Amino acid sequence: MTFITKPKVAHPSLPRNALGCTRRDYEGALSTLCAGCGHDSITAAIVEACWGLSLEPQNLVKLSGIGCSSKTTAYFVSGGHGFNSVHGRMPSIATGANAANRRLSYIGVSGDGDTLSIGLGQFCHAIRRNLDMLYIIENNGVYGLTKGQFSASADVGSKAKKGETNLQPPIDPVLLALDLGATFVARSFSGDKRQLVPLIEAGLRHRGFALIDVLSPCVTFNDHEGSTKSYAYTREHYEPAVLADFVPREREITADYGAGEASEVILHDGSRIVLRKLDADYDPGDRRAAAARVQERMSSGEYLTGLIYLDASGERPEFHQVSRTPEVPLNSLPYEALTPGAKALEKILARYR
Amino acid sequence: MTFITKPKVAHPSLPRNALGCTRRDYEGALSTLCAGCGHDSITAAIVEACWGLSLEPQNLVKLSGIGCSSKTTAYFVSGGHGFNSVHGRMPSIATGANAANRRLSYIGVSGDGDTLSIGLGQFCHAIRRNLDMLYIIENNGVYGLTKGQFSASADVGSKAKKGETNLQPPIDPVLLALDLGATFVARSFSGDKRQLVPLIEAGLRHRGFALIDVLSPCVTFNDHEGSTKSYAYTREHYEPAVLADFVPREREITADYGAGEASEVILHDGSRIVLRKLDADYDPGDRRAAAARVQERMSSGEYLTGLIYLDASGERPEFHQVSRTPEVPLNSLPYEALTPGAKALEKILARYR
Amino acid sequence: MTTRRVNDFTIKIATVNGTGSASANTLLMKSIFRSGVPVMGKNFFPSNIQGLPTWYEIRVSRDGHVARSGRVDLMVALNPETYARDVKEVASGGFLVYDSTWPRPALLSRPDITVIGVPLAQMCNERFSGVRTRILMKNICYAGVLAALLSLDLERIRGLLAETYAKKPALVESNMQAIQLGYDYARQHFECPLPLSVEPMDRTAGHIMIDGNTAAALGCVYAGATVAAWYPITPSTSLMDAFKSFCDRLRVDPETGLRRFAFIQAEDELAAIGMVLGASWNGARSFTATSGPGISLMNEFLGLAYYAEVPAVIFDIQRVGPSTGMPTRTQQGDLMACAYASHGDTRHVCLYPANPEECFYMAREAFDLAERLQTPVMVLSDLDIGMNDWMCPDLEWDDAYRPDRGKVLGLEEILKLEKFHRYVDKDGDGIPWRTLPGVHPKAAYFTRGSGHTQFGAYTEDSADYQVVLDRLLRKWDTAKKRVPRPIADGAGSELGIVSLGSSDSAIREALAVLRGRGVAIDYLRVRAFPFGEEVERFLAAHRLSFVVEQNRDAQLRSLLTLETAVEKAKLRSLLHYSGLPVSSSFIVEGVLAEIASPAAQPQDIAHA
Amino acid sequence: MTTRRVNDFTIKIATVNGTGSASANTLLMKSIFRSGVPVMGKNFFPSNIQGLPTWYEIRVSRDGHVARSGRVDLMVALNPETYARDVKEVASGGFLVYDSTWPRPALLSRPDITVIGVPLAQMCNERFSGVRTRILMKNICYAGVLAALLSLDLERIRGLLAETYAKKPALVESNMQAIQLGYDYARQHFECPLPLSVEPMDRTAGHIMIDGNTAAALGCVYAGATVAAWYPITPSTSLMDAFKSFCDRLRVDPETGLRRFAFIQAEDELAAIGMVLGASWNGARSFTATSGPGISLMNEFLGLAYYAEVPAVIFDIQRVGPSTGMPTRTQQGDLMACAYASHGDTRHVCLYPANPEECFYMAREAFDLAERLQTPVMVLSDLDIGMNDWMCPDLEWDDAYRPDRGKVLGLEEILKLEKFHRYVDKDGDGIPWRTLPGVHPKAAYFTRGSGHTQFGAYTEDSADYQVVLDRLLRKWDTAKKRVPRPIADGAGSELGIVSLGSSDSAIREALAVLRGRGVAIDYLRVRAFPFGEEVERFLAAHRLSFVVEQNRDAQLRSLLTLETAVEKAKLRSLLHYSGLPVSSSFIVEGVLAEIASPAAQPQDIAHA
Ligand SMILES: Cc1ncc(C[n+]2csc(CCOP(=O)(O)OP(=O)(O)O)c2C)c(N)n1
Ligand SMILES: Cc1ncc(C[n+]2csc(CCOP(=O)(O)OP(=O)(O)O)c2C)c(N)n1
Ligand code: SF4
Ligand code: SF4
Ligand SMILES: [Mg+2]
Ligand SMILES: [Mg+2]
Repeated sequence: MTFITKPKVAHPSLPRNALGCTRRDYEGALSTLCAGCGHDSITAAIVEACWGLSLEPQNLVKLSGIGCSSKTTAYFVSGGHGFNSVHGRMPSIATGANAANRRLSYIGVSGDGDTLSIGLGQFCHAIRRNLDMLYIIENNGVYGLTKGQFSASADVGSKAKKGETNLQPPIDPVLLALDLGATFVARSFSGDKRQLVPLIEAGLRHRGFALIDVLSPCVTFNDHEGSTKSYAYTREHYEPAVLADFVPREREITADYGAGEASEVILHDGSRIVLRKLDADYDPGDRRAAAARVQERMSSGEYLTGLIYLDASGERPEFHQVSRTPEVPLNSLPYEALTPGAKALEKILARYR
Repeated sequence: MTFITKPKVAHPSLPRNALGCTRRDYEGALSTLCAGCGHDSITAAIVEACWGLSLEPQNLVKLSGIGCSSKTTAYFVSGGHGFNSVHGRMPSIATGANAANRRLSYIGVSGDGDTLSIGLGQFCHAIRRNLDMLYIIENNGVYGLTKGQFSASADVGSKAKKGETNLQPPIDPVLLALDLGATFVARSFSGDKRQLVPLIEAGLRHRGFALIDVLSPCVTFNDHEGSTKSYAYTREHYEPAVLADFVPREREITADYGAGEASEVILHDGSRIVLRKLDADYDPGDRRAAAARVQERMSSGEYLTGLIYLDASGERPEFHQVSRTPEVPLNSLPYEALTPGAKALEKILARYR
Repeated sequence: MTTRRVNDFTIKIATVNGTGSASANTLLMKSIFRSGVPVMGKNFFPSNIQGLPTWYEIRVSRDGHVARSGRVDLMVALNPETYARDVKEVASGGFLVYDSTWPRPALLSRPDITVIGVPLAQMCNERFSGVRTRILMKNICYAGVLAALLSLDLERIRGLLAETYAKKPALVESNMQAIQLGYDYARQHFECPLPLSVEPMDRTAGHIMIDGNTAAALGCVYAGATVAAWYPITPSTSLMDAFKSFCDRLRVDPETGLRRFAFIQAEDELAAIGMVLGASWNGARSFTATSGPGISLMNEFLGLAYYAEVPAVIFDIQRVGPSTGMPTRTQQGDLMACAYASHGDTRHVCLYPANPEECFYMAREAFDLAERLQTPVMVLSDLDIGMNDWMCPDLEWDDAYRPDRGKVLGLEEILKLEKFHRYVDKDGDGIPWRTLPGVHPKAAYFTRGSGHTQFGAYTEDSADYQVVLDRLLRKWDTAKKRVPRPIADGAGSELGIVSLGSSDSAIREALAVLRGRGVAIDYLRVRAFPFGEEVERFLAAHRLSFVVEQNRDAQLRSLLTLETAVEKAKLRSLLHYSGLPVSSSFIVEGVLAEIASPAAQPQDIAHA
Repeated sequence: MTTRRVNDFTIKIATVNGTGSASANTLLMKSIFRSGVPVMGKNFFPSNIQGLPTWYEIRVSRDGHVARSGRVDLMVALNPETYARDVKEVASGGFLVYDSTWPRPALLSRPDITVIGVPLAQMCNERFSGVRTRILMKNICYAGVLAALLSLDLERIRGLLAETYAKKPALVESNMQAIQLGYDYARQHFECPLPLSVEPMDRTAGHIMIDGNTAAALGCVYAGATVAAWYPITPSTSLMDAFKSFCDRLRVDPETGLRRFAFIQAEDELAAIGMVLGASWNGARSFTATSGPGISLMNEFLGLAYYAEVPAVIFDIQRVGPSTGMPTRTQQGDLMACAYASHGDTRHVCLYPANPEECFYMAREAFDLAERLQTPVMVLSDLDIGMNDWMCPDLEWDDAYRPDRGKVLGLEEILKLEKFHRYVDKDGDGIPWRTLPGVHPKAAYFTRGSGHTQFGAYTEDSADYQVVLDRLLRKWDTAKKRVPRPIADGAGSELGIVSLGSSDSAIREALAVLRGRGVAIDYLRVRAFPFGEEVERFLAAHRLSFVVEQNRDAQLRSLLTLETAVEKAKLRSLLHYSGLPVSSSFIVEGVLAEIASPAAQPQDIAHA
């Protein structure tokens, strides 16, 4: 909601990225969410990541469904086109948009209601297609915009503001994504910008479907005691497994990592993800082990976070590889490359005589 | 499709169940599927199971979506009501029907297209609700009724009749069900009646959501070489893990099992499932281990079959337990039990003055 | 100088949502109601949770007019963001109250109104501590100011607070402190009461203040509905919330804690309507509530229900479309979408309640009709009816009522049958007999949305198919006689107004005004689709009928054009689709403009 | 005795599906076509894969009438299950061919027809081995019988086979053997040819035989569509299959194997339309094809596209509704569902092709219009057009054609702008300018289905909201001038026929018959919604117009009633909704009955 447009006067001392842009250039309209809403922190992290990647604003396409979370696409990168579609159906819009122009970066922002209830089917099928996009779930365990009903990610035993207790097991998007063959699966927390920003950067650069499930407390309807998606609970039961530092191709790795502490994965565009495993046993390249670990932690009420799984091998073809479409975006092919022409029609008709 | 109704003249020598009914009494209209279609074998197994359980035909409610598979509800137990709904949305019909009358048995028959494409969301949510029903997927890897397009269960590399090769990973309903907390998860093959019939019996008696994914070759569009859902492939790459014998409460266990060979699970109604593990290591009571094993076999192209997972503990409440509805079906409560009456209205109105 | 307007004026309060002003507004409205003066409250709130502009309009009307008047006599402007427009809206001679803690020179731009500054924030900051408390108190404090200015009874206000916070008596005290603060300040600094004021009457006895969603929910409880399935969407959510909370109070066995209802939050609207069909098909009274986007998503299932003849009750609490539109604004924009929902030849019974009272009775009616006619029945309410508090006569209930379950064969009847055929028209009224699962194998039938014969068998045969399709039209004719009849007012004029739903209150006020000015005009309020005899007669009897409705595309006029014999030229549209409830003045002006114009001849304008 | 009917009769072939008769039927039909005689073939197949009754009708018409005639002159009855009805259907004096391997006394019940027994099974069992081969051969053998009876050229048939089995010459031989078998038997046992027979003409030059789905797909290829997303549903599937196979042939880079199109099998229709919107929004020409149930599921997204002004092309290949209905039968039952799809005030541009030729041209037109008008355009074909082979003039293409991408600002124009506003009506035609993602940050805008101002910002303000909603009506008026114009035939009669789509061929034949009988009657074929000037004029100029359409609820008549100035009383419905294509005789009889009746006065019957 943009009753007010933010003034964009950049202070000369603000740091600038490779394009000469300040963070301000990646902001959007003023947020109309509740003060303290986790979603606003994620917006800030997206701004930071886009700035950090020196993304050309017009090359970012922002897609969303309906919900408090879905509104946030208006609050960052106002220089990129946004498509705030209908409830739960953003993945199909993303699929079509991506099919038309594979050269842009696609970021989808959704809520747990938008993704796991009404949108569950489309979400799963976008993963199955390995659609090249970053999909962020701003997961608060409730329907914020419609005032606090449980969503399908609400944990068993979690209490609604009105006192009702949820008895149905949650659908976990991370497990689902692992099962369905997603090639980049991460979880984070809106309050942990240090973890979140590099994940967003890496997700944007990953070729294929990148999921980041971000726990994002709803201060109005689900931040009370007894809620497993509250700030307090999340902070405490939050177990980082694999930290990721993202280094764009254009940049050197600058941080010092102790021996054996970090491993490096090179993405298709030459960028690197430096993985730091907090638990030597954990292998973010093993899909089944990752799923097992997620489940194990979950059963003791913990959220495993970080870059949980990554397949940077490129073995699983993304949507355009499956479709065998050319590098030139379909929307830029000249008509001449598309029409068979009048002569060819003659030949075609011969079959129908 | 019932152009022709089958004559039902029972030969006096036909075996009769506890109700005095012959198998004929559990049949339905004549099938109009292709000769040799796997679905017809499943129909036969359902007839056998219902007869074996001495189910009162009118107590079976048959639900389906749209597809060759979904048509089959017309081909068994003509004494039970059937609801052939719309494509992919049978689970919601089942949920409402079950909510209205918990005393009947609900069997849903669906296809891989019906369940895993258009119906994926409803399927997952029915599992999440632990709806008390038996849900059979007649899984052939294609859309039979619309003439052979790949479904979402087609394996990577499987070839369509027209030659196209599928490059997208399949969605496996068994894994999905395990992830989503289903309490009864089985896989079988339409050609293996001995395995299938007791699974259907057990599934009908299980309280909560029972899934049986039945590999069911489509002879017309997906039974050629190179198809992982063909008769030939299925027969060969079919690994029974846990065989189940079903013993209704009313009956004694008669078979002799060698020591340590079989274990017994008692269902809520006193019936028993005798599990025979073909692999001593396998534990059908461990959800995570089951999922791991399914994945492991799948990665070498095998289908693990049998009763893959069972939670008969009743710890996970089924839909009516969550809803805390009475034993008396809602549709049978007398109006007097529902209306607060004129006097109560007076009191209610007081709050609005 | 302003003339005195006792019990006849409109207050508008501009604040920010999520800051507690809602309770102050209700308090004001209810205290007026309790002093026996007819009143209405309308809430214009944003589609977010916190921090955006929100308005509340209270109309005090000794004559019982509960529509928007179209004018504002007293503005309470507490939201700096909307000052500019709020000031503009005050009627000449009116009043404006603002928080004078900060200077607001812009508010002084209207010499023709009286501006009243009260340092709300300052007073509350001095008296209370804590950021949140101060904000909340500031937003209750103005209730005290208004109490003084309008001469509302403080004791009555305290009584209301005591009821609201029965379990938290401390809150009563703190709130009263804030109210007293405002009250005292106003009395010290201004001449109280203003020329606008409230004087006790006794015109609200036998009435309640209730919103339509609550009333509809109550109707569902009394109709014996047991299965409620839905997906949250504004402005229908409160209907389901109310149903659940009534059932929690009235339908739970105190000993076992068991609930004589199932309340299912579905995964989306497709699932919600599917659940309703499943439950209804299986013999439970079942319903859902939704708004426009949900209706769109239910299209496929609605067609199935029509063709397979499954009862269902659907409340559509209309909001502004198209698409997501303005979720917190009102419209009557789904008339066509509901009447003809789904592909192929389909048509659906619709009921059009005009106020909460009718929501209550029509909820019951909807269930009876749905089972009687074996078809979906849609109740088209709207945000204005559903979420605003309306003054209504007490709801009444006759304990002799028993649900009309329609033509359902019981076991005994089934046993007597030779064979059961689901879709045969035994009685000539187009309504076949049905059976329920679990009763007897002989009664089993197969429900399908694919082509079927009257015996329930699958068919692809033209003649068999048409037998069923034609019978459905006979059923439709039966429906015409069974649905709620329209309500007519006036007799014998050559001009008429035809309308439906929430436009009613504005029209009734407009009629009074027009007749007062010598315009003889009749009024027919349509209450259901299909239309019956009386609608035909009214249209035939009037030279020109104004069709008043709240949408852009003249949807009621379209339905009348299609489904009655009326000549199109006899229908003139008055369309209001701003998202705010239509006001009486809009109608008065619209009618006067038309009849005054030289071209007072009927002409065909689809979009006035 | 039968009169000789050279090149003017109808054959109907009753078989069982999945047994190979489809190739025999096509062979027969094509060999007639190749002998220069106008012909039509209509397939009535069941909604299953194998083993159910299926019929094929071949109409041979020297006058070029390609509708169903409504009579059967020669029945080939090969399906015992349907013998009874098949025999009944033969016109008096007609012929019936059956397989005399088994005695069929029932077939002899009609002394007024000639029954011709050929021991097809016996002959094939003797000649061929293998169960499957025998069945297949039996089902080609009757083509030989008919070739003899009707005097078709065997060499032409062999030529056709050679083309079909270019890669499997062995099949040509075996098929020819079977054909020869039938041919020889018939010539030996019966007097050949029958009084019904085919004599070469030259009335098919410059024509092709093609189905509408193939033609539409070709139109999409030529229009430059690059993103096709769909979910399989009969009878739309073959459109997508054809698009894919044309693209596989014509749009794949021979060197790299890269495909200049994306073909996406979506998970359902909601996703399919979502993909189309995403792609169109992003600047690709994109489309989907579906049938009734899919349209119902697309309702929500269609409303979004209307309101957010996103181009899209949707083919609705109509089948029989409501609900799942009869998936393999034809109807024009989605006219209303498409015109007003979605909740709220929405309306959509629809095109109504009458035959495959128009499917081709209208596909192109649809893309141009969708981008020009920035709105969804629905092309309403039907099963009859889409899946049957129609004789059409050769399709033509002008290489000068360039897609009309509508008002899309390019980089240079954007650079010149001070600011970009998405929804401002710069040109007064109601169509705003749009931009594409990835071009320039200044051109970025936010697309939403929620309330928005003309500048693209979110709004809940009445005035801002109405500015956009009102402009959409101006755009609608522009659309009226841009859509394909209707086609009128005849001049000056006081009676008219108004129709659309696939009813055209039957009407044109009916016109000839009626005029032949002295009934002066004009004809207007509507080709698009909204209607323009010419439709208004036609309706105004005729005392009475028969509205011919293939649905129960008079949906075209409804649209005409609502969207033109015509008086309802001037429209009389002729409704055909059996699921079979309307025949010319139905129309002739309908019109004659009406004008002969004493009450030839117009009256309002919604459902004739
Ligand atoms: C078809 C449809 N159904 C329902 C709604 C109402 N609705 C809006 S947002 C929402 C849920 C949002 O929950 P979530 O996605 O978790 O977002 P959050 O607000 O919690 O960030 C619902 C049900 C809608 N807009 N459209
Ligand atoms: C809304 C809708 N979309 C599409 C269809 C067409 N359709 C009928 S069956 C089917 C797929 C069936 O596949 P599956 O469920 O695997 O069943 P099978 O025929 O293979 O047993 C489709 C797409 C339909 N009936 N309804
Ligand atoms: S309601 Fe919850 S999710 Fe929505 S803006 Fe407020 S805090 Fe955030
Ligand atoms: S098409 Fe395939 S699934 Fe359908 S009936 Fe035939 S064999 Fe079975
Ligand atoms: Mg949420
Ligand atoms: Mg299948």
